[in-house]
Order: sequence, then C-alpha cells, then structure tokens
Amino acid sequence: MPGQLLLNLFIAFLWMLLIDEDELRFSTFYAGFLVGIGILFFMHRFFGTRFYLRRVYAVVRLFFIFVSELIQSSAVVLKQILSPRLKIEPGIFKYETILRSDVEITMLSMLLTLTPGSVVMEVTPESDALYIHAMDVQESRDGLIKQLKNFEKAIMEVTR
Amino acid sequence: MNENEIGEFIGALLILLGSIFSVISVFGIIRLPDVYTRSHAATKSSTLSVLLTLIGVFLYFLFHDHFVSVRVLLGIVFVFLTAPVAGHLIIRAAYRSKVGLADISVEDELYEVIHGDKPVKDEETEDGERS
Amino acid sequence: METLITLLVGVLVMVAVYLLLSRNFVRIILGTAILSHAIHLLILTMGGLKKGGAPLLTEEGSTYTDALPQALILTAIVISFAVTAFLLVLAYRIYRETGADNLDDVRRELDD
Amino acid sequence: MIIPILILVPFLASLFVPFLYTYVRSKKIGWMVLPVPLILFVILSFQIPSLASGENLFHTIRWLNAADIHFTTHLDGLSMILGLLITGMGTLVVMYSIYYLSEREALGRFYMYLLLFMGSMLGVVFSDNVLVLYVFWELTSVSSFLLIAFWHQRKNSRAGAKKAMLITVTGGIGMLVGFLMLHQMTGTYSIQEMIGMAGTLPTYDLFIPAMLLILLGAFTKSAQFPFHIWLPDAMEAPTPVSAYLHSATMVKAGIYLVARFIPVFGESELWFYSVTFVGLLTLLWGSFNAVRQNDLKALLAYSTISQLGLIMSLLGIGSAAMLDIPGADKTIYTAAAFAGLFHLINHSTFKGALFMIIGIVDHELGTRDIRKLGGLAVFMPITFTIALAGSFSMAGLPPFNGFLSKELFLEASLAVQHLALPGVHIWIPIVAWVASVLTFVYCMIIVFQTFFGRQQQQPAWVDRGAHDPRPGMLVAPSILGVMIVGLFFFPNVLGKWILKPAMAAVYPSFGNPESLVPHIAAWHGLNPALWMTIGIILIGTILYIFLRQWRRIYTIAPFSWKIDNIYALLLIQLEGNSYHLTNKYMTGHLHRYFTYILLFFIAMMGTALSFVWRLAFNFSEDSVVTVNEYILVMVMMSAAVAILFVNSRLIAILLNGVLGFTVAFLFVVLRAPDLALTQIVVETVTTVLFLLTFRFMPDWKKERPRRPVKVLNAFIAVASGLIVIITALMVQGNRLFDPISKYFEDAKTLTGGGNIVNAILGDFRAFDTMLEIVVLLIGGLGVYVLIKLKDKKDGDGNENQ
Amino acid sequence: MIQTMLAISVVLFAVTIAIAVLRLIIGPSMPDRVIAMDVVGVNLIAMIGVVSVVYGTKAYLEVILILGILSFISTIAFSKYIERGVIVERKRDR
Amino acid sequence: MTNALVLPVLIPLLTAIVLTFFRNSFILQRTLSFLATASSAGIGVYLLLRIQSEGILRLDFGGWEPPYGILFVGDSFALLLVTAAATVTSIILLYAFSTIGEAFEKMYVYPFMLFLLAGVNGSFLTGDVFNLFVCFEVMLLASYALLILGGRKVQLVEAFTYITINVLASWFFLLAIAYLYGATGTLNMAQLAERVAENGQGPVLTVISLIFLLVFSLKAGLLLYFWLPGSYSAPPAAIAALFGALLTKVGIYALIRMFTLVFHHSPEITQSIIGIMAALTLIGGSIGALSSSNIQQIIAYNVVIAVGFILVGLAAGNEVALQGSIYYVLHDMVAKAMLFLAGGLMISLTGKAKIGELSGLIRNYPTLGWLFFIVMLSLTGIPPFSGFIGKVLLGEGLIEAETYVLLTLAFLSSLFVLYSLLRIFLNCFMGEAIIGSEEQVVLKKRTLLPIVMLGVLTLAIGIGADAIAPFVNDAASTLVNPQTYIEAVLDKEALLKK
Amino acid sequence: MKINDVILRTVTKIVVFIILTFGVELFISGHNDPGGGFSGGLVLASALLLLYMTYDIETVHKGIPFDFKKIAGLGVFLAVASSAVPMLFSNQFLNQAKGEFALPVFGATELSMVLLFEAGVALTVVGVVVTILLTISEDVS
Ligand code: NA
Ligand code: NA
Repeated sequence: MPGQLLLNLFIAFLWMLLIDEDELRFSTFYAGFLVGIGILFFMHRFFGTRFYLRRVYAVVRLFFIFVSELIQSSAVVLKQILSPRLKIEPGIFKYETILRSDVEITMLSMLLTLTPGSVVMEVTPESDALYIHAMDVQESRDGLIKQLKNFEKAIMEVTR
Repeated sequence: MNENEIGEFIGALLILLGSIFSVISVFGIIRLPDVYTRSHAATKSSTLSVLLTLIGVFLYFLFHDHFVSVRVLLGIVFVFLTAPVAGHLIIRAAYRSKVGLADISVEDELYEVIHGDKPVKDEETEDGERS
Repeated sequence: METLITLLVGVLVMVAVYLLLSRNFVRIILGTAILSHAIHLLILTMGGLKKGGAPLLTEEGSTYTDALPQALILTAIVISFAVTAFLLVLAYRIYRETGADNLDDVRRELDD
Repeated sequence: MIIPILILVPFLASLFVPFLYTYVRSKKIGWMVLPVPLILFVILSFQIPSLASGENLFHTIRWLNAADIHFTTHLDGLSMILGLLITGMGTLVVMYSIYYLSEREALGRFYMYLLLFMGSMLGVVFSDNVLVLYVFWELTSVSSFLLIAFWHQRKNSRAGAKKAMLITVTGGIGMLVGFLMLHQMTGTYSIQEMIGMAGTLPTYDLFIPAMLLILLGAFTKSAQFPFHIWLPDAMEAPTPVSAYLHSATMVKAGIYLVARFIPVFGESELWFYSVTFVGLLTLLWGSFNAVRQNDLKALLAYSTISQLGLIMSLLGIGSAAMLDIPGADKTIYTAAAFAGLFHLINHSTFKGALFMIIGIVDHELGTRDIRKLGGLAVFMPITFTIALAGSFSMAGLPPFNGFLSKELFLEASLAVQHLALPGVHIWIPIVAWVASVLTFVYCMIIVFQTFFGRQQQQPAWVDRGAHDPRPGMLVAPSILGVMIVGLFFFPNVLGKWILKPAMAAVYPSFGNPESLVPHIAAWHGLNPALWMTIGIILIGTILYIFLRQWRRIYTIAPFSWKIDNIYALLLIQLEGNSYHLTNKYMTGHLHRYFTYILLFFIAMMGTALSFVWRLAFNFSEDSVVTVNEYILVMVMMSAAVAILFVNSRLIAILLNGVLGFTVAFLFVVLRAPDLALTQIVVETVTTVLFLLTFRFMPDWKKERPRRPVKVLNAFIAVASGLIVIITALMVQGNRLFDPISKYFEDAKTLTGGGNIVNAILGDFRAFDTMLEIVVLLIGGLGVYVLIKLKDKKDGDGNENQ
Repeated sequence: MIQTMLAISVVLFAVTIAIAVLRLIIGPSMPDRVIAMDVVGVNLIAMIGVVSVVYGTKAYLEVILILGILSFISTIAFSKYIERGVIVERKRDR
Repeated sequence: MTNALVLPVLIPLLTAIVLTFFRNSFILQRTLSFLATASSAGIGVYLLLRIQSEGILRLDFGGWEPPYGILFVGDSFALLLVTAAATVTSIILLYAFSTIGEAFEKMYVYPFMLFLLAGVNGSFLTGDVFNLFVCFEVMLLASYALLILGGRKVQLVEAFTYITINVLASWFFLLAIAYLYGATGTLNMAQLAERVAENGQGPVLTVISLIFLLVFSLKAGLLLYFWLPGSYSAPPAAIAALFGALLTKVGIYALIRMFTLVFHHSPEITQSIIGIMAALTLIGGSIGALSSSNIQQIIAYNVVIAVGFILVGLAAGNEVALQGSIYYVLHDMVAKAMLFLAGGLMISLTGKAKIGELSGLIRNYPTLGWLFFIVMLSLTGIPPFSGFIGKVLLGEGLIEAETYVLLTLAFLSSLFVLYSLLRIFLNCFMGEAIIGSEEQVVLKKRTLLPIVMLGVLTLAIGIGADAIAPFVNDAASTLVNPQTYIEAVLDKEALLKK
Repeated sequence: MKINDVILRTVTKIVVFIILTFGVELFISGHNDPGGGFSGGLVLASALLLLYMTYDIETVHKGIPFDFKKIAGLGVFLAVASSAVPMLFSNQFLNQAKGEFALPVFGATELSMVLLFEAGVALTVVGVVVTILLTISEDVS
C-alpha cells in the first residue's frame, strides 16, 4: 500500500529529526526507516489511512483558514469570559455534513472543536451529521454554519 | 538588540501571552455555568495558550541556542491533534452520563436522540460516577 | 527548597497515614500511593536539591545534582507500581468474590 | 568402651524391635527382648568387684567439639546402683509383661518404648557430661510419655502423659539452665571436673540459681512436692511400666542427680534445707494422701511419692556432712546418705513387687478398687504372700529389708535435729514419725482391705475365677519377694559390694570409704529409733482400725487440698486467658495492625527524638524557592488533604492523578528528568488500573469512625508526619559525609553513557535494575494468576491433594 | 526583562493550575473534574516548557511530549469510564 | 571475584523465568525447579568450604569497586543461610510435586517459589543496603503471588492484610535508607559500617537505626508479628512451609547483620530495645500458641516464638549467643518446614483444621504421627534433635551476658512450644480413631518422603552439629568482629592503587 | 444512539505512531539523554493502552497477536541472561562489555551489553503492563 510507504517515510523522518537534532544525516534517516519497518510490522493490520503529499498546498490553505477562525472565535470567547455579566445562550444543534470519509469527518470535527465557542458532541452512527454544542446559539448559529461550510470546502480540497 | 535577541524576546512574549490566556481561560472554568460551556474555555482557550507558550519556547531555543527542538514541535502537533479529541470525548461522556445543561441553555436537539425523553433542564447531577 | 519539600513530604505522610487507617480498600491503596510519592520526594531531598544541573553529561554545566537518589527512586517507582497493581487487582477480586469494599465486612462474612 | 555399648544396646534393640515385630506378631517378641536387659545386668554385675576395689570406669567418645559436649561415660558406685536397678528391674519387668500384656496389644511399640527408656535411663546414670546427661534425661521423659500414653485411646492416659511430660520437661529445662550456669562458672560440662572445682563455686553469684534449677530438675523427675502430681496420673500406664519407670527407675533419676551433686553443692546450707525439707514435706504429703486412695494403684503412686520424699530427705540430711559445722560428727550424716541409697534399693524391690501384685489383681479381677476387693488371700495365696512381704517391708516391719532402712531413717531424723542450723528442730523426727505412721496405715490397707475381709463377695470372685495367675506371671514378683527377705538377712553384702563404692562417689573428698559404711544390724538395741518404730506400729494399728472414723478429715481443708487442682486451673486459665488476650489484639482488622505499627513507630522515634531534638537544624544549605514552586507545593498539599474529604472514589483518584503529575513537575524542578518521565507514565497507568477495577465497586460510603478512633487516627497521622519531618530536617542539618555519587560523574568515561542516572541503572547498579524487572514480572504474573485462578468450590479449606 | 516576563508567566501558570485544582475539588460533575485535570496537565506542559527556558536546558523537553501523551490518554480513560464504565472492552459491538 | 557467589540467586531466577514459558509441561517444571534449588544448595556448600580456606568472598557486579557498585559478600553466616534455604526449598518442592495439583502448577507455582528463593538468597548475600531492599521486594512479590494462589476468600483477605502491611514496612525501609544516605552518603554496608564507626554512632544515626529496627522487626515478626499468624495459615501447606521456613529468617538475618555490622556502637539502646522486643515476642507467641485450637494458627504462633528465641541471641550479642542463634536459625528452617508440612498434611488428609475435630489419626497415618512427634521434640529443643545445640549455646551466651530475664523467657518458651504442639499430638493423633480405614484418604509415600527427609535432617543436624560447627563459629566470629567484613569489602590497598 | 468513535479512532491512528516512535527513541537515547528502557517501555505500553481503549481487545489482538506474558518473560530472560554472559568469558557477572561496532546501517555504533539489557527492561515493562491491563479488562468485561 502506498500509504504504508508514506507513513514509513514519515517515521524515518521523525526519527532523523529526533536523533540528529542539529545536523540531519541520511544514515540516520535510513536507520529510522528500519525502525519504521519495525513499527509498521507491529502495526500493519491497523493501517488504513490515506495521506497524499501532493495535497500539501490544500493543507496549508486549510491551516490558514483554521488559524484565522481560531483567532476570531478565541477573541469572542475571551471577551465573554471577561465581560462582567455573562450574556450567553448556549445550546445544542444538529448539523448535517456533506463530508463522508472518516478522515474528513474527523478533520471537520477537530477544527470545529478547536475553535472556541463550539464543540462537537456526537457523530451520528452513519457519520452523516454532527451534534454541536455552541456557547451562544442564538448569536452565532449562522456564523458557525458559515464557518462549517468554510471548513468543509477546504477539507474536501485536501482529501478529494 | 540583534535578531537573536528579538527572537528571544518574541519567544518570551508569546510565553507571557500564553500564560495570560491561560489565566483568563481558567477564569472561564470558574465562571461559566455548566460543564459544556466550561469545556469551551478549557479545551480551547487553554489549548491555545499552551500552543502559544510552546511556540514561544520553540522560538526561544531556536534563537538562543540555535537549536531546533523537534520534541517541542512534536509536542505542539500532539497537543493540536489531541486536545479537540479529548474535549469532544469528555463532553460526550458528560452528556451521556446525564450531566444537565445550564438553565440559560436555549436549545437541545440531542436530548431525545440520546436519552429518548423530554429534556429536564434543572438537573445538574453531582458526580456522574457510575455505581 | 529542602525544607519546603520536607514539609510537603510530611503533609503527604500525614494524609497517607490517615488514609491507611481507613477500612475501605481504595482509600488504603490510595494511602500507599501517596506514601510512595512522599518517599520518592524525600529520597531526592536527601541527596540535596538544586545543587547542580540535571545529571546529563551532555548538558553544559560543571555541577550535577546527586544522581544516585534519582536512580534509587526510579527503581522504587517501578517496584511500587508492581505492588500497587497487585494490590488493586486483589481488592477488585475480593470485591467480586464477596461484594464488600472493605476488610471488616469481609471478615464479618467469613466469620459467619 | 563397655559402658557406651551398654547404653547403645537398648537403643539399637528398640530400633530393631518394630521390624522384628512385623515378623513375630505374638508374645514371643517379649522373650526376644528379655535377653537384652538380662545380659546387660550380667555384664554390669561383672564390674562390681573392680568397683568395690575403688576403681572407676571412664570412657569418652568425642561428639560436639564446638560446644564441648562429649559422650563421656563414667561408671562408679553411684551409677552402678542405678545401672543394676535399671537392668535388673528391666529384666523382671519384661518377664512380667510377657504374661501381663495381651496378644492384641501393640507389643512392638511397647517393647520399643521400654527399650528406649532403658537406654535413656542408662545414659542418664552413666553420663559424666551434664549435657549428655540432659539429652538422656529428656529422652526418659519422652519415653515415659509414650509409655503412659500407651493406651492413648483413653482420655486419662493422654491427660496423664501430657501432665508427666509437661512437668518433667519443665524441670529438665530448668536443670539444663542450671548446667549451663555451672558451665559458666567452671568452664566444663564434666561432673567430675565440676566436683574438682567445687570449693570455688560458692563465690559465684550463679551458684545458688544453678543449684535451685538443678534441684528443680531433680524434684520434678522424682515427684517431689509440689511437682508430685504427675505421678498418680502416670499410673494410667500399663502396670509393668508403673513398676519399672514410676517406682523403680525413672523416678530415681532425680534422687540420683541429687546424690551426684552433693559433692558440688553440699557445702551450701540452702542445698541442705531444700533437699531435706522438700523431701520431708513430700514424705508427709505423699503418705497422708496415700491413705485416702481407693484405687490400689493410686495408693501405690502416693506411697511412691512418699518414699521418694523419704529418700530425698535422707540425702538432704546426708549432705549436712559437707557443711562446715564445727564439732559435728559427720558420720551421723553420712549414715543418712547411706540409708538413702540403701532405701533406694529396698524401695525398688518392695514397690516393684507390690506393683506387680496389684497388676495381677487387676489382671485377674478386672478392678483395683479396694472397696470392691476383699478376701483374696484365700484364692490367691502366693500373690498374697508376696503382697504381704512387700507391704510389711514398706511399713518398716521385720523381717523385711524396709525395716532396716526405715530404722536408719528414723535415726537420721533424730540425729539431724541437733544440727546447729536455724529451723532445724525436734519437728523433723516428729514429721518423720507421723509420716511413718501413715505409711504403716496404708500398708495395712493394702494387705487387709485387699486380701482379707468382705467375705460376702467371695462367690463373685469364685465366679470370676479368682486364683493365682499363671506361674510365669509370678516369677518376677517372687524374685523380688525373695530379695525383700534376703536383703534383710544379708544387708552388709550389699553394703560392702554396692553401697560402699556408691558412698565413695557421694563423698569423694572424705577419703577412706570404709568409714562411710555403717554396719547394718537388724537388732541394734533399744534405741530411740526402735521406740519410734514400736510407736508407729501401735498408733498405726489404732489408726487403721478407726480408719473409717477419722478419714472424714480428708474432706476438710487444708487436708482436702489437691495440688492437682492448681495444675488444672493453671492450664485452663492459661488457655482461656491466652485465648482472650490474643483475640483482644489479634483482631484480624488491618487498621488495628496499622495502628500498632505506627504507634510503635511514633513511640520509639518520639522517645528517641525527644532526647536528641536539640541537635541543630541547619537551613543554611537550603536552595532557593521560587513563587511558582510555593504555589505548586501548596496546591499539592491541598490536593492531598482534599483526598481525605472527598466522598467519591473517582474524585480521589483524580486528585491522586493531579498529585502524581505535580510530583512529576517537581521532579523537573529538582533536575530529575528521568524521574519525571517515568513518574508521569506510571501515574497514568496506575490511574487507568484504578479505573479498570472500579466499575464493580459500590459507592464510596462515608466512613464514620467513632470520635475517639478518629482522634487517634488523626494523632497517628500527624505524629507520623511530624516525625518524618523532624528526622529529615535533623539529617539535613547533620550531613556527616560526602555522598559517593561524585564518582558517577565520570560515567561517560566509565560506561560510555552520558545520562548518569541511566548509567547507574544500567551499569553501576544494574543488579538492582535486573531484580526490579523481576519484581515487575512477578507482579504481572501475580495479577494474571489472581484473576485467572479462581477457586471453583470455595470455602471448605481443602487444598487439592 | 525576558527573565521577568518568564518569571511572571511561570507564576501565572501556577495560578492557573491552582484554580483548576480548585475546580477539580469543587466539581460539581465528574466531567468538570476531568476537564480540570486536563487543564492541569496541559498547563504543566506549558510550565515545563517555560522552566526549560529559564534553566536554559533541553533536558526536560521529553517530559513535555510525554506529559502531552499521557494527559491525553488519561482524559480518554476518564471519559470512557464516565460514559461506559468500561475503558477497555473485550469485544465492542459495532 | 567469585562469580559462583551469584549462582544461588541466578540459578533459581533463570530457571523461574524459563519455566514461565513452559506452563503446561509439568515434568519439565518439576525437574528443572528441583535441579535449580538442589544445585543452589550444592553451590552453597561449595562456597562455604571456600570461605573456610579463603576467607570472606566477594563479587563486585559489573566489576565496579565497592562502594560504587553493588556487590555480593559471602561470609559463612550468609552462606549457611543460603544453603539451608535452598535445601529446605528443595525438599518442600518435592512435597509440592505430589500435593499442589495441576491447577496450581499451571499458575506458575514453581516459578514463584523459585523467585522467592532467589529473593531470599539475594537478601542473604547482598552487601548493599538498597539492593537488600530490592531483594526483599523480589521475595515479597513472590510471596504475595504464592499467598493468593488458589484464590480462596480467606487467602485473599489475608493477602490484602499481609501485602499492605508489607507495603508499609517497605516504605519504612525506604525511609530509613533515605535518611541513612542523607547522613552517610553511601549505601554499601561495609562502608556504612566504616563511616558509622569513624564518626561514632551519634544520635542521628541511632535514630535512623531505630527505623531499620522497625523495618526488620516487621519482616522478622519481632514484636510486630500481627500479620504473621493469619497469612501463614491461609495458603496450602507447601507454600506455608516455605513461608514458615524462609520469610521471617530474612528479617532475622537483616537484623543480625545490620546490628552487628553497622549499628553496634550503642548497644545500651539498640540491643536493649531488641531484647525487650524479643521478650515480648516470646510472651506473645507463647500466649498465642495456646490461644488457638486451629492447627495452622498454633503452628504460625510457633513461628513467632522462634523469632523471639533467635533474636534473644542478638540482644545478648556475644559470640556464643550468636552461635546459638545461628544454629537455631538453621534448625528452625528445617523444623518449621517440617512442622508446616506435617500440619498441612493432616489438614489436607482430613479436611479439618480444628484440633477438636480430629482424633486418633495415628491409627490412620502412623508415620505422619511419628514425624509430627519428632518435629515436636525437635522444636522443643529436646535432644538429640537439631534444636538442642542452638539452645545450649544460646543459653551459654545469655548467661555470659547476664541477661537472665531473657534467659528465663527463652527457655520457658520451649515449654509453650511443647505444650501447644502436644495439644495437637494428643488431640489429633492420639485418641479413638474417627476415620474408618475405608474412608481414609490414601497417603502416598512420595508425599511423606519430604517430611521424612526433613526429619532425618533435623536429627542429622542435631547429632552431627559438629560438622557445621566450623562454619557457624566462623559466622559468629565475623559477626562479632565486623572489621573482618569491612576489610574484605573495602580492600584498602586496592583502593589506594586506583 | 450508538456511539460513533470515528474522531477518536482516526486521530489515534496517527497519534499511536507518534507515541510508538517516541517510545523507541526514548529507549535508544536513554544512553545520553533522559529515557532508557523503562520510560521507553512504558511509553510503548501506553501506546498499546491507547489502542486497546480506542478499539477493543479482540480487534487489537488480531493486529498484535502476542502473548504479553511471554514478552515480559522474554524481556527478563534477556536482561538476566545478558548479565550472565560475561561470566562465560571469566568476567564479573553483569560486566557490561562495551565496544564500537561498525554496523552497516546504523554506522559506527557503540554497542554494549547494556543495550541488550535495556532492551530486556523495555520488553519486560511492555509485557507486564499490557498483561496487567488485559487481564483485568478481560475479567471486567
Ligand atoms: Na480432638
Ligand atoms: Na481428639
């Protein structure tokens, strides 16, 4: 499987980074590759993830979208915490996503959860909808949904 | 100030920022009314603060010792990956163990799906420990 | 620092001993766990605290803290882990066997 | 070499007998045993002439060089008497037993024990090394135990055996300590060497304790008051055993010991007092109690006690010869010792005979109760004749040997009152006389209540076939009967060949033994002793006639007292109190045990610290503390204390987890990265283990101990903590040496590793690490076993065979 | 200057931890406490990072990672315990 | 360098580890475990002989000079105990082979027994005080596992008590080590001795020594024996015998070692306390032995009595007394194993443990009865069995030290031993037989054989005491002359050369 | 509603590899840096713990079909046996022979008995910790 090879390279790289902190050497990478084979052999039945180097760009884009969302909503939450009187109306709502694969769902959930003000509570057994707890449903529901759509699009660029 | 010193300073600043963030978010943990809202403060704000701090640490070592700390980077990645999962799981656990939402909550589309009955709002269960 | 840690050790010992004197398994086991925290800190303190850098020769710096207590503590940690695990499972087994979570109840049951 | 073989032969034989018995499952086994004592007796007899000429036989087999314990045997006049008794009586008893014991009995065991006893007894009397003597001494107790418990199905047999064993072993242990003390004073375990040093001994502090302890051994073995109580119960043994051990031989071991140690301790007044007074008291108490017995065997038991007391008191009086009293005629006192030895032999003859007779009566009629017996003289004439001889001898009547020694005894009692010692007065002959009267009475009881009177029961006896037993059974008592009479007529043969060497052994420092042997004559003039005898017969007869009238006094205190009750009470109290006492503190409750341990810790350390707390605490070496460290330590303290108050397991575990993580942080602060790493993982895994096992546990009930318990617990907790703190501060303020760990800072060159901690764990102290993973492995396997091996059928304490 | 900033931030982290422990003690619900513990763990990570900077040593950077890993694992364990009571199933019905 | 010194630990250890891989091949398990223990005993003898000619042996692990590394120090005292422990374990193993059952054999019973032996032997041999702690733990963990084997409720409960108390004891041990390291900066026992001697045993060190006293007393059952009767009476006979023979001995060894080698400078404090504790132990054990009608309990209290008896010798402290103690320890290992096996066999044959429920067993099992009788005599110290010589020497030593109270109590305790065991013998073996020959459980010869062997051994030690005398004397003389030990470990010349 | 663990599982798949790698690294680098057999082994064990928590015992067992008791035994055996090896060359027990070896892949590596010893330690830790966790878990569920 190509994914395994990739992961193996990843481990080898990680290895090299860990061992030769100041001066990277190929021999170490090579050794790391062997270590990786060991680990993969140990774990190979678990392997099922897909990961593609050529989507790096999409990843970077997704990252920046995320960071901006992170900063925005952090500000909101911090403001709420620090305001003398709490003016929030929390609640739980359901969001049906167009994303399908495990990785996509996971990425979406994580990004959503990482951004303050919202947290994914449940994924339906069919993995087609998320239940989301929001800090301030009334105020930010629309904003949140917009944010979700944003994420969905960026994620799909990475994964499809 | 040479560039190293600036780098160090930025690192230290990020660290300080992180610590301030951290204190603020922990205030949230005290102030917010229920576990769900508190989790917003906890898992995210404090994650953010830690990320900031670790980046600061990373930068500091980078500029002060010219040392790329893979461990710190890895730590950042790790926190980044795991913090939301942890937050998700604990909140799910809270909900499934019937820890009630705060009174000020306005909406609950999940209740009937999980507990199969009408929501009872005022119950803030003490210690959802199972027996 | 030595005095502070010593005081901490003392407080931990007090708590642990109080827990040991309870009837409930879990409290007793917790007591033993806290006792080991205390002793580890104490062993460390006995070697002197912050008297030098971490005992890694690759680190720059000419003095190192006493490494021997650290090695001893590592050994002690592992041993106390083994014992705690055993004790915990034992408590669990007793509970499964008798339905009691403290020795007094079990004894009462055995006497009957 | 002859004496060690003499001792060894019975032991070998006793080992051999059980095997033999598996082939010869019949009475024939007795005939096969018989030659053993007989041959020994003959061999020993051949030594008589050389002993009489003043020779002694020494022989040493080296055993424990380290402890100076060797098989040194010593044959002298004193041990010869006992040796002849043991082998001679042994022969007779074996012969008697062949007829007495039924085929159905475990004869193999019986003869094995008997031979074991015989060997042990020979060992006791022939050993010169006191520790070897002690070895055999205890073996006699053991074999006696086995013989008393021969019919162990009977409750009384077991009780009697236990009592005998406990009392004699107690004495034995005391005696052993006495020997050890003697060794401390003299540096030797050899009796003869001790005798050689006797003069110096009284200066030691240990002299008196050693003497008393050795006497304890002697008194218990020889059934002296108040240790006599085991002897009546020992009568549960088969009668041959009673005849052999409990009248003729084993009970004489104490007498032998006292005689043996007269040269060592005789110069002490306390010795004189102890032996004489205890002897007299035993004499009186034994004869007094004999009169009230209804069981013939019990009567004989008390009579034995009494007679042993008599011999003991004679030895006591005899030891007065050793006292340094100016102007005293020593031969008066040596004569007493002579009388004691003489009576020792006489008693064996008549008491042996009587036991055998009682055995015959019991054997033929199935009872020993004098209330059921009577008029047997007609049916059992030979038996009666021997009984008459034995009883009259014991009563001190001519023409029987007992008369001679009894006269000597009365003379000695009269002589001793003139001894210029406090407490020695006319009462001694009075006691002697009273006891003799009582002796006369119970002797008459034996003769008349068994063999005369109660004619109305005759038909019953006839029905039961009361008649003299088979001739074989009468052989042994008859021989003794002949001796009873024979010794009366030829006492001086005994005196010359047997008693003279014995006297030489008792008084080694007195030179010419001839002077120690008085001439014994049946008629020695109308001296006070004879008047006393006449009085005994007169008053005794009157008392016997009016027995029924005055016997009631036995129901009145203090005459009704039984030392036995004290023993019984002691054991019951001991067991009961032990039970209560032990259950009081061994509750099985863990918190109680913790309390004990911690209180012990607090008490011991608290006391110690209270003496040394002034030692300066020295905080100057302390390193700085930053604000965050303060905060964290406070957090840790609060988290720890909070654990005490939370009402849920899970919270407690969480708090413990926090504690663990913060401890890890402290490790970072304290420059211990490896510790921090390990601590974090171990803490987490432990927490997970807690969680894994929790699911089934019930809710954490709030513990509400009673207030005093709570206060005590709090006290223990706080005190323990304080002690830990104070000691730690004291140590920190008084570091005495530099730690050795500087050496490890060369780890890089020494081991090639830069992480010192790991170098220590993996190299310098790798052995610790190796064992530590063994610990881990055992723990893992232990957990596995704990879960997997479940008892299918719980409860009944069975282990699978 | 930098030292001061670092010193302040260390103290702030310590305060955070103290407050989180307070939440841990007062609860009220179990998930609250678990969250609090998670906060403690995460802030300890930060604090170790800062301490490393203050001490100028790389010796503790492993600790940061390991603390991250195990704080995650213990949070999962607690969550599963609260949710299901069993944290490791023999066979999950899926 | 004497690598053989590690073998009494290494052989059982490796064998145990290997056996964990062969759970189901019983023949292999039995063969190997027996070979391991027997060869350990053989090596013990070999080393004893070498010590006679070469003096104290030493093995520096990894070649690190003391005090920096860990080392094994083989003096006669240690190796006598090693040999005895291995011998007794071999015999107990033989007993286990025929009684323990396949269920247990599958559950690592032999590996656990071997681990126990390894830990015990390690404790005897080590020259490092922290390593002593670790060896203790090996032994303890093995004992924990053995204690719960079978999983009866009683066992579990007793195990919990036993383990927690031992956890506390181990904690105190660490506490003592921590303080000791703080004060002296070393862990090597010889160097500790040297440093303590150099500095004089000041108040701080005496305080620390008291914690060691507490720890080892807990392990030995000196005064702090509460845990003992329960836990020794819970497991099956073979395991209980192993406990009875070995466990307390390690504590006794440690007490004797520490308080003759390191902390012998304030005898007026330490030895007095030990004396008082021993006295109370003798009393408590004696009372306890009378208090119960349960065979296992009576036997367990006899263990307590022996502990007091042996440590009386340490309280007296002179050479003769220590000789006596050493003889007595050796004797007690053999005799206690025998007692536990005999008592355990009675219970397993009849299913009853109360003396009131048994009677006349001697008719059913005569050999067992006589073996019980023999061990009773042996434990009472009645000659010619093995208890005698130790008792005599101890008595001599106590008299020499003029400690008459201890002397009295020690010798009186023999009576309580006798009485308590006599109760069992009279009640259970004697009397009317209550088990008919058709319903009686068959007693196999090979089950009895180990008890017979122990019986022969107790007689052999008693009669042939002189054969081991050179070793015992050497052991005691090393104990009273700690300088011998110190010099053997801290070879000054070799150190100077470096 | 059935629980859907998709998020946890997806993340775990990545995270486990990080942890495992880190564990091996800790084990290797313990020579000069913090780490070593213990911490390495413990981290490896906690990676497995994470797997067991995320999936279930049977699923994980299909992927990692080892008897962890035997791994533990093997670990101890390795450590003890490697300690005994020097005795065969008439060196002291536990003499951790050192030497530079030119290995084809790892380059000039200082290999010593210590490494074998440490590997034994790590294996033991993994084996024991997982054994304990599994034994209880199997009994509980
Ligand atoms: Na009975
Ligand atoms: Na009975």
